[in-house]
This record gives sequence, C-alpha cells and structure tokens, in this order.
Amino acid sequence: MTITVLLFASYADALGRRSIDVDLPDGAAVGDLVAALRALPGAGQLPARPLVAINERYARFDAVVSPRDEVAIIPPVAGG
Amino acid sequence: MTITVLLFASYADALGRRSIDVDLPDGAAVGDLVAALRALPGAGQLPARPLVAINERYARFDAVVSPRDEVAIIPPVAGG
Amino acid sequence: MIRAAISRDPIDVPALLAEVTSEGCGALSLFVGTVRDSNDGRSVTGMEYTAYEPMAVREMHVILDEAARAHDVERLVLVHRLGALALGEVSVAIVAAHAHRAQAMDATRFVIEELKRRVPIWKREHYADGTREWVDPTGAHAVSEVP
Amino acid sequence: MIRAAISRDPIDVPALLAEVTSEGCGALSLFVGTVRDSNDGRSVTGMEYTAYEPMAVREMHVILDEAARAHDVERLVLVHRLGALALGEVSVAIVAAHAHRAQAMDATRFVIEELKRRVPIWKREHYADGTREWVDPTGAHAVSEVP
Repeated sequence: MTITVLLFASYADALGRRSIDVDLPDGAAVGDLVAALRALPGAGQLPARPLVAINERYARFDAVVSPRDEVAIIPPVAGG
Repeated sequence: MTITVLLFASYADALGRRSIDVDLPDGAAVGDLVAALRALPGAGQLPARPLVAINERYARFDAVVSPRDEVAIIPPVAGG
Repeated sequence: MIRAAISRDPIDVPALLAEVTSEGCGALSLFVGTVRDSNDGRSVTGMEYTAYEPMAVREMHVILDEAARAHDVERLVLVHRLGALALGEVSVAIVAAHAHRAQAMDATRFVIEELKRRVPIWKREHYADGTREWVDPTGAHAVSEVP
Repeated sequence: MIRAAISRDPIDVPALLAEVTSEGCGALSLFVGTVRDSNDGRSVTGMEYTAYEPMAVREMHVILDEAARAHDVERLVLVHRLGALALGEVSVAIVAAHAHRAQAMDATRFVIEELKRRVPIWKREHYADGTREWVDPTGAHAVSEVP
C-alpha cells in the first residue's frame, strides 16, 4: 500500500517537500512507516521516534496505518 | 494627650464620622486607644482587635502612639 | 517600569497593556477585576470603592516591589479604581511583562492575592432591593472580632 | 462561550477581552505571547509561525474543553497567529473570565502550558545575522532523538 505522509517545519525542510508517498506492506504500523521514511535521502535528520499523528490525533508507534488515514510526522512543537 | 484617629468604611459609618479625637495618658499603646474608642457611643461594632495603622503602616497592639502619629483603624480590607 | 496608582476615572486596560509591553518581553499577563452582578446569591446593581488613599498607594508599592524581587519582574503596573462603579466596570487591573511566561503569571497572581489581603481599600455593594452593605471578606459581621 | 481559532491577521487583544467579559464574571485573566527581540543570547529580528492547521485547531479545542472542565470556566478564548510576525507582535492570546479569580487564572495558565506541550505549531526565528532556525523547545537538535 502507499501512504501519503504530511511533513512540516524542519522535517519538511529536511526532505525538501510538504508530503511524501511511502510504500509499505499491508498491516504496517507507525514504526514501520518511520523506518521507511528515515531510509530516504535527506531523512537522516528525522529522529528514530518522532511524534506521529493519524487523522489529526497523536498515535502510538504500534498503531496500524491504512491508505485512508491522514498521516503526519510532527516535529517538536513550538507554539506560543 | 489627644490622638486623632482616622475612620473608614463600616467603622466610619458606625461612629458617624471620618475621624475622632481620643484622650489617652502619655505612653498609651494601640490597645489602650482601641479600648477607649470602643467605650464611645456607637462604637460597639468595632471588634476588640481591629487592624490599626500608625503612619500608614500596620501596627502591633503594643505599639506606643504619640500625638504626632497619623493613626487609623482599618476595617477588614476588600480591595479588588 | 513599576507603577502603582489609584484612579477615580475608568481604567484603560489596553493602555496598561501597551505601557508594559516591550520587545524584550515575550510574555504578558493581565488580571482584571470587575463589578459582578451578584454575590452570595444577592442581586448587585453597583459597587462603591473607598480607600485610605496614601496608605493604600504605599502598600500597593510595597507589594509591587515584593513581586518584582520574588519573580524577577521589571515591568509591572497595578491600578485600582475608587468611586461609584457600574456593573462590569473594571475595579482593579494588574499587568506584568517578562521574557518568560511563568514569571509574568506568577507576579500577576502574587499582586492580586496580596492586594486583597492587605491594601486598605473597601467596597460597598448596592443591591437590587435598595439596600447596601460593606463587603467583609473575613466573613465576620461588623460586630464580630477580626480573627 | 468557548472558542479556539487560528488567525493570519493580527490578534486584537482588547476585542478578545470584550468578547469574554460578562456581568456575571468578576475576574478576567489574559495571557499574551509576543515576539521577543532575543533568544538564547541571539538577536532576533522576526518570527515565522506555521502549523498543521486542522490538527492544531482540533487540539486547541480539546485543551479548552479540558480547561473548562478542570476549572469550571465557561468563558474562554484562545487565538494563535500564523505567518510572518514582527518584533512585539502578538503570537498567542488566551482570555478566561469567571465569577472568581482563581479559576480564571488557573484556566489561562493551563491553556498556555498545554498549548506549548502538544499543539502542532512551529516557529522559525530570523536572526540579525540573516540566518533563521526552527525553534526546538525540547533542546534537541534535528538530528537527535526526541526524548
């Protein structure tokens, strides 16, 4: 399956784009998605365990993703 | 000696005036002044140990008063 | 920039915010007290504030100095209104600015708590039934002893 | 009256104060964050805010609901600015009104602390030397692991 991942701020800068498609086996979890992302060129700046949101909610690393989900990698937040 | 005592809010209402002269022996303390005040007509509403200020600072009951001091009886404060 | 004042005119809150604002401060905290339409279940129509003015201003300055020292705040303003106030009018405003938020909020809170504890200001509530009464936050009636 | 919003236009703080004011509320608390002229010893010339907007607004609402429940507050507004901000401009404003002061101040503080902890908003500082950098409050560099 192909998952489209939203990128923001420093992570978007690191990968040079605002979103990226990642190919994953069916039933893959957030952790698998992060591992696949980190193997991409320019993605060395991503931490091993970044915050990840699925459908606008923070998700655990073992949460399963599906192509219908809106998935986002969340850099350390700095509002205020 | 004669001490002029400033009155405010509910205490001014109770005694029907904004200040009152109290005759006291030389060397009298705050406690003596309060006792003398409470013996006056209408002063029954004064508590036995009201807050008292001498020269714009809260004073202890054993502080000595002099005719040169500005003395005030302070009702329970309610600012804000 | 530390200022304490008593005012018989309405308090201009936006002007106070502008007064403490500084490009060196990333955090600004404000507390405002206003005249409320009820108290202890009674319907209130207005409030009348009075003070032992020179001592009140003196105590307000002492409190600001203590707050500035305790919370490392250099931009702090406290203004208290006196006179007859209508419902919703501002009776007191405290603004603090600091590089960081904790100090600004701590200073504001310290000032309102201490003001209520020891500044010689009094208020008389006017009720819908035409009566009026001095507010005694100690809960004591005038005939009781102050604790 | 609970409202969370993101704004690309300047935040009108006096309008927010008026929005939560009510004759039933005797206490009003405001916190404002502004762009500061220095950070960690570096001279700052401006700030750029960006967000994962739908999630940010969603989290802001969740925080306000938690604050309302925890502190019994019914009048609470949170607005966060996005875009390019000059020094001194307001980046975030929180206002809470309540009958009593403790609840208004507690709610305001809860909201700013939680906003900084979990709302997906980011800021990039622009420095006097022409460089710019995303702010990372975790203290980690982009190459380090998030704790």
